[in-house]
Amino acid sequence: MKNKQCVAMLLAGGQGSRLGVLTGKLAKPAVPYGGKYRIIDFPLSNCIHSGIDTVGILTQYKPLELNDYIGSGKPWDLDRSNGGVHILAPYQGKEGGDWYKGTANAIYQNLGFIKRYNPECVLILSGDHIYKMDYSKMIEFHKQSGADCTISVMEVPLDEASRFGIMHVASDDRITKFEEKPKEPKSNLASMGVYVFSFNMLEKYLSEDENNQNSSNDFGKDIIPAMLKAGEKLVAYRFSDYWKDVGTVDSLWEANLDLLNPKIHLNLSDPKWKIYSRTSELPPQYIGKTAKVENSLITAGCDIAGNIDYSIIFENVTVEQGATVEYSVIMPGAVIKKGATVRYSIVAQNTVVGEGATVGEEPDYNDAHEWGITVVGEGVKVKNNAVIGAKQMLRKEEDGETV
Amino acid sequence: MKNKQCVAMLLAGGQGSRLGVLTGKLAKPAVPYGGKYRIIDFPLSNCIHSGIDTVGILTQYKPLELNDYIGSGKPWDLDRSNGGVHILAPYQGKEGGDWYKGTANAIYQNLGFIKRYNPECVLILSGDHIYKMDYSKMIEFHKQSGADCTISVMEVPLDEASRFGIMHVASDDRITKFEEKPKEPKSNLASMGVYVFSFNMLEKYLSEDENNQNSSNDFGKDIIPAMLKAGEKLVAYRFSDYWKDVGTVDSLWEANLDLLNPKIHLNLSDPKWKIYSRTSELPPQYIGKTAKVENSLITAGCDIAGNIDYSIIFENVTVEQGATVEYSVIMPGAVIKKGATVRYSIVAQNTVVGEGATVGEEPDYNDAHEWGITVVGEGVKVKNNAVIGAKQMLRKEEDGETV
Amino acid sequence: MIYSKTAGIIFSNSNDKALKEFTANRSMASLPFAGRYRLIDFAISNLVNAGIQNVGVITNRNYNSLLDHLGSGLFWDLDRKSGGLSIVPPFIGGNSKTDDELDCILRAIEYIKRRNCEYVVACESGFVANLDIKKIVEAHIEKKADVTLVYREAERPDKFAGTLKLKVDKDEKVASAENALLSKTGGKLTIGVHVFTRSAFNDILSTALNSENPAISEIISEKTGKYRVYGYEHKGFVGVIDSRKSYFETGMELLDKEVRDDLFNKERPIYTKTKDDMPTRYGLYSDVSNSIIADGCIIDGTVKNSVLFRGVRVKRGAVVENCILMQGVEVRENSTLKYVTSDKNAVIGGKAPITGTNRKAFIVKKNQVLTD
Amino acid sequence: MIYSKTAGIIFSNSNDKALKEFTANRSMASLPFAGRYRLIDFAISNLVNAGIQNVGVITNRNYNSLLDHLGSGLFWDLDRKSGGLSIVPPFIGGNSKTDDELDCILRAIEYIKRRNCEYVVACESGFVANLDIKKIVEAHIEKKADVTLVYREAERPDKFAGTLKLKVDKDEKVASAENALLSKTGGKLTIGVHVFTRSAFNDILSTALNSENPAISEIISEKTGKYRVYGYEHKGFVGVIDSRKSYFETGMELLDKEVRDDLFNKERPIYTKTKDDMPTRYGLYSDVSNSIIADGCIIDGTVKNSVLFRGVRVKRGAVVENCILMQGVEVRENSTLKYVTSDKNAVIGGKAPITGTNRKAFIVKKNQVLTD
Repeated sequence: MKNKQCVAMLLAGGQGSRLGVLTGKLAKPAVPYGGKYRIIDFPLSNCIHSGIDTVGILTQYKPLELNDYIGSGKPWDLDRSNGGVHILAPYQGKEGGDWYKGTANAIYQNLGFIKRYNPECVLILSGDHIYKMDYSKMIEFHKQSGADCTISVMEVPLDEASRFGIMHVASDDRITKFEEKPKEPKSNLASMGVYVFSFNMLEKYLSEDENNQNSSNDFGKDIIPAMLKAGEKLVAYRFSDYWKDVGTVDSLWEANLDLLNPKIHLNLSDPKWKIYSRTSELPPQYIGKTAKVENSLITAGCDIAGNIDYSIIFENVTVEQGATVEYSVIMPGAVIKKGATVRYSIVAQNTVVGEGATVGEEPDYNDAHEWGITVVGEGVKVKNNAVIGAKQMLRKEEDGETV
Repeated sequence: MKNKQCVAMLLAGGQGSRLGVLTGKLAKPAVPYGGKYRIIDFPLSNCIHSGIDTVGILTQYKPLELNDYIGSGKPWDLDRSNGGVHILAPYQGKEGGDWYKGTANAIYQNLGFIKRYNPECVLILSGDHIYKMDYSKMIEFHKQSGADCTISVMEVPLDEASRFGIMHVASDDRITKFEEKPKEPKSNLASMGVYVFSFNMLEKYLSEDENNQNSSNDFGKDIIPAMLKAGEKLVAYRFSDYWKDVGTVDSLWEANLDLLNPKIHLNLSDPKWKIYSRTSELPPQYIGKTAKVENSLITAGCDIAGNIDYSIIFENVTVEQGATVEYSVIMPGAVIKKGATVRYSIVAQNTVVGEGATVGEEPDYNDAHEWGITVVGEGVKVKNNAVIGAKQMLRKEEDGETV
Repeated sequence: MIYSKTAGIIFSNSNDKALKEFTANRSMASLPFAGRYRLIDFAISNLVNAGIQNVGVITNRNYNSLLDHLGSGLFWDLDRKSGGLSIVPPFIGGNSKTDDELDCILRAIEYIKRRNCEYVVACESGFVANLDIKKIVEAHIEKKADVTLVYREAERPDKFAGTLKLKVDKDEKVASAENALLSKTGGKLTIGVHVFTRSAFNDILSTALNSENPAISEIISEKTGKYRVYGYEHKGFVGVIDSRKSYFETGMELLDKEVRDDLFNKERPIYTKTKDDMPTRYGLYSDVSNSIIADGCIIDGTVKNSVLFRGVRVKRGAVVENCILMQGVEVRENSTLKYVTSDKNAVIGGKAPITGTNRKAFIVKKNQVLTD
Repeated sequence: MIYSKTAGIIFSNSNDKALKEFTANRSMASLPFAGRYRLIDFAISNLVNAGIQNVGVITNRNYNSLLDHLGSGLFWDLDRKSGGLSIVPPFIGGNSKTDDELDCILRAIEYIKRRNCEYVVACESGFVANLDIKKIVEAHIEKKADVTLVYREAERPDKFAGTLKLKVDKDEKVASAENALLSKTGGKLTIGVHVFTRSAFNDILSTALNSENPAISEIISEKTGKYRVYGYEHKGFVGVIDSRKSYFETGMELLDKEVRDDLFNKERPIYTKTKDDMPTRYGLYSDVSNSIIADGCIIDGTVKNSVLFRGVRVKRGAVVENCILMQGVEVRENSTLKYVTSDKNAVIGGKAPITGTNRKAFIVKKNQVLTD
C-alpha cells in the first residue's frame, strides 16, 4: 500500500433509534434524503472532493442495504486500486471477537486498517449529518496550527446549545473545555462531530482508552476529555455553512424541506461539488394532465397526476389524480391513491396511502407540544379513508397488516 | 434485484487452525497457493466460469486481508450491477447480533441476502479446496434428478475414507446414509463440501435447525442428517477430477507440489477455465547468471541467483547465489540468503532465511511419524547458519525476534 | 443457455443521413431521445436484457460523443473481463461512402470471428423499442432458421434504405423480402434487428463484401430462397426515427402512458449513462402538464405536451408547448416556444414567440443562442 | 497539490516510422517492451505516480491494439468519474501526414481546454524511463518556467525528428534548443517529455497549428527567447527506441540489475494491463541464465541473455540466446535461435539455426511461421 496523507473513518454503526420506523430495516446512514440521495452520500462526496480517496466505513447495525449501496464505491469515485472505500465490520481474531463498544472502540479495532496507509492524520466522520465541507481546508488548518486534534465547530443559538457537545475556546481558538450537552451552556460553539487527529496521538489515546475499564469508549465522552486533561493541543475549526444533524424525525423532515427554501444555501448540483449517489435505472418522470406541481423536488420514475406543494418526492412515486401532498417527504416507490391527502409527513419506501385517506396534520401553534411530523413506515398500507393524525408513527406488522 | 437461478454462498469464516502460523494473520481462504493464487481463487473462478455471478462470502475470522483481496470482485469478473460478489460479515439487528455459530447458522443469518435474488437453488461452497469444477453441470444434475439436496462426492481409497464425511448411496446414487469421519468406513464416497440445495428446502431446514437448541448448526453434522431422517431426496453427484482439501500444512504443501507432477491434471492456464487472481504490479522475473532452475514454478518480481528444484516460488522472492531451494513452497517477498538451504518447507510471506541457514529435512522413511514439513511463519527472520529441523513451525514473536 | 451462445452487433452509423440536423456531429446511435437516453441505449439494453454479454459497436464517423457515452460499458454491466462491450473503430478511413460501408461489414465479420458464439443479433440504430431478444432468439432456434427478421406492422414504410417489406406464411417463414422503399404502402416492415446463425452471418456478410451494393438487407432480399429466413413480429411499440418529423412525433408518442409502459417495461429496463443530477426543481410559478421531464431541470414557467431532457431550465413566465428540448437548453423569461425541437445547450427566448408547426417543428441547433 | 493542477497528454503515434517492422499495425505507444509492458505504460505510470489524474492519449493511426490495451484505464487507476484516462481519437482522417499532425495538435489543444489545470505534461512515445514527474513539475513551478524540457546526457543523438539539443546555463535555463538531427555529436538531448504552463502550451501549440512545419519542438526551438524555457536532467536510465537496433539494445540493457532497479523503482511502479497467466513453468530440462522472463512461459530448453514475454514456449532441446521473443512465441524442439527479435505469436524452429548478429538482429514478424 502506498502511504496516504489522510485516511477518513466514517462511523456508520449506530442504530439511529430516534428515527424510529425509518431505521427498522436500515442503518441510519442509508436513510433516503433529498429526493435521490442517502445521508451517507454527503460525507462520501465531501471526501472525494477534498482529495481523500481512502475511507473506512464502520458498520455493525443492519448493514446489508448499506453495504450494497456502497458496493465498490464507484458512484463516489472511491473505487481505487490503492485506497478507496472499505466496509469495516466487526470481526474475530484468534481469541474471538467483539462488537464495537463505542465510537472510539470501533476505530481502535481497526487501527490495523489505518496503519497500512501510514497516514499523518485521520479524519473521523459521522454518517448522520447533511453538509458540504472541504475537509482539505480543515486538514491544512490542523497542520498549520500544529494541533494534536482539530474539531470542527459551528456557532449555534445559545438557547439551543444544550442539545450539542459544546466547546470552550481561548482567544486563539484553542479548546479549553468540552461539555457534552450542558444544561446551562456558557459557549455557543457546537461540535459538528468532524475530527482530525494526528495519527500517533489517535493511536496513543485509543490504546489508553481501551485499557480503561471505566470508559464508555466514546470520542466525545472519553477521548476528547482525556486529551484535554493531558494538556494536548486541541483546536476548534470554525465552519459556517449549512450543517444539519438528521438524527431525529423532525430534523430529517426539516433538512429535506430546507432544500426548497431559497434562503438556505445547500446547492446539490454545483458542478464543482456534486453530491454523488447510487441511482437506479428509471425513465424520466411524467407530469400528467391533471397535475399541479409547485415548489417541490421530483425525481425520475415518478408518475404525478395529483397536487404537490412544498414537498420532496423520491423516485418511482405515484401520486394519483385528486391526491394532495404538502409539506411532506415521499420516499421511493410510495403510492398516494386518488383523493388521499398527505401533509407534514414522511412516507417511507413502498408504502400505499389508500384512496381518500388523510395522513398528518398541520401544526397547531397553540398546542405545538403535542404536534409533530407523522411517519408512515416502510411497506405500510394505509387503508382507504383512514385518518392518521399528527405525530403518529406507523410500523408494518410482520403479517403485513394494513392500518 | 433481478432474480437469479442460483446464488453461491462461500463459507470463508473458519479459523483454519490446522494451518498453524500460516493463518496467524489471515483467514484460510486467503492463504497463498500455487505461485500467485489464493485458495479462494478456485471457487470464485469456478463460479464465474459456471455462469454463477452472484456470490456471498461469509467471513468472520481475520477478514481484513481477505476483504481487500476480494474488493469489488473485478479480478474474477464478479463486479456486477446486479449480483456480483458480496462480503457477508456478522451484523447486529434490533436485538443485538450473533457471531456465526456454525456453517449452517452463517447461511441462516444471511437468508435475507439470498432471498433478494429469489433463486431456485443455492450452491454452498468452502474456501479451502483446490479444484476446477463446472457447477452448472452439478446444478443441471440437481434439477434433472429432482433432488432436494445434491452433494458432490468423489471416490477415495477406503483406507483414507475415515478422514472424510462419507456417503452411502443406493444404486441410483440416492444418499441413504451419511457418516462424518467414520472409524470403519463402509463406503469410499467422500463429500467434497459442495452442496446444491433447492432454496425452499434450505430455508426450511435452516430455520428448523436454528430452533433446535442442541444443534451445532453445521451442514455435515446437523442439516444433512436431519434431511435424511425426514426422508428428503438427497443425491450424490460424482466428480473425478483433481480435488484437494488444503486444510493442513502437509496437504497444502502436497497440493502445491502437485502442480509440478505431470501425472496430475490441474491446468491453471486453460484459456477456457483460467484461474483468476488479484495480482500486484511487478516486473518480470530475472534468472541470473549463477542460477540453476529445474522443474519449478516461478513468478513475477523474483530475482533468482541460486538453485531451485521441485519448488513453487511466489512473487518477489529473492534467492541469492549459492542458496538451494528444494521441494519447498516459498511465499511472496521471502529472501533466501547466500548459501542457505531450504528443503521440504513452506516459507511464508516476507521472511528472511539467513546466510548458511538450513531449514527443513528430507523425509526419513524409517521414522516417518516424526518427520514433517517445516513451516517458517510470516515475517520470521531465521538467523545466519541456524539449523531448523523437520516439522518445526516458527512463529514471529511480537517483538520481531529472530530465530 | 442462450446468453453464452449469442453475440450482438450494433451498426452505430446506420442511416445517419436521415436526420442530418442532429447527426452532423454525432452518429445516429448517439442521438438523444426520451429525456435521458441515446438511441443506442435501446439496442444495447435489449441485448443485455436477453443475457447477451458480448456486444460489438461498429463505429464509423463522428463517434466521439458515442465513445464518451459508452465508456467501458459500465452502465450496461458490460465492462467485463472477457467479452463485454467492444468498440470496433474504423481501420484507416476510406475515400467513399462505399468504402465506409465495406469497412463496417468487414469489421463486423472480424468481430464475430473472435467470438465463440452460435448466433448473432445485428442491430441498426434507427429504431426505438423494447424487444424481448431472448424470445426472438429462442424462436430462431426452434424454427432452425438461418435468419430471423424482426418486423412490425406499419401503415407506411419508413425512409431507411435497409428496410425490407416481408411476405410471410403461416409459420412466419419469409416468402419474399423486398426493399420497402420500392413500395408506397405499409405492411410487415423490418426494424433493422436481425438474428443470424453464425454460418449464415458469415455467408451473407461475405457476399455483401463482394457485391456492388454492400448492403446486408440487399443480400437477404436477393437470397431469401437460399436461406431459411423467418419473420418475428414485435407487437409492442416501435418508434422509427427516419426524419426530423418522425423524431418529433416519436418523442411526442411518449406522452401516451401505454407507449411508456411498453418501452420502459420494468422487467427489461433501458440502461443509460447516469449523471449526478439533482431531482427536478419545480418553482413557485411552475405549471407543468402532460410532459416528460428528466432529472436536473429547474422549471418555473409553463410546460405542456413536451419532452424536457436533463438540466433544461424554463425561467419564470416562459411558455413551452409541444417542444422537445435536449440537455441543458435554457428558455429565457417570458418567452414562448411552440413546436420547437432544440439540440443541446441552446439558449432560447425573446419577445417574439418561436413557433414551428405540428408538421414541421422549428429546429434550434446545438449551442445556438436564439434571443433578441 | 500538484496533482490536481496538472494534466498529462501522450502522443501515441510519435515516431511510428522509426521502427516500422513492429509498428505496421500498431502505434509506437503500444510497442511491447520488457517482457510484459507496452511503451505507453511508462509514460502513463510516470504521470499517475506523480498523482496526475487527467491523462489524454492522442491517437491517430493503428490504435486498435492501443484501445484494447488501455481499456477504461482501470489498470492505471484512471477509470475515474471525472477526468481519468481519455482516448482522443482523430476527427475525420486527413489526406496527408501534415493533416494528421495538425489534427493531433488540434486535439491536444481541445483536450486541455476542457481540463481545469495550470500545467501540462506532454509526452512523446519513444522513450522508456521512470521519471519523477512530481519533482520535475515542482522545479518548473519553482523556476516560474513557461516550458521545462526533460533531457538526458547522451553520446549520440537519436533519430527522432523532435529531439532537441540544449544549451543550458548554470540555473538550467535554456540558452538554445536546436534540432538534434542537425548535430552529429551528443550532449543534452530532450527525451520528448515537456512541462508547460497552460498559457505557454496554448500559445506554442497554436503557433504550431499555423506554421508550415507543425511540430511542437520546432516552435520551441524557434521561440526559446520568447519563453522562459528550462531544462531538467533525468539522471536515471533512459531508453530511446528509435530503430530496430536500439529496440534490441535497450531490451538487452534490462539484463543489467542497475537498469532494472532504476526502471522498476518500487516507489514508482510501472503499471500495465494484467493478464491471468500462470507462474512460469521450468521443466526438467530447462537451463536458464541471465534472462528476463515474464509469467506464463513454459521453458524446457536453454535460454541465455534473453528477454521472454508472456506465454513464450521454449521446447526441449531448443537453444535461445540473445533473443527478444514477444508474447506467445513458440520455439520448436531442438532449434537454435541467436540474436533474434520476434513479434507476437510466431512459431520458430527447424534444423538450421536462425541467427542474426549483435549489430542486426534477425526479425520475425507477427504470427509468422518459420519452420522447415
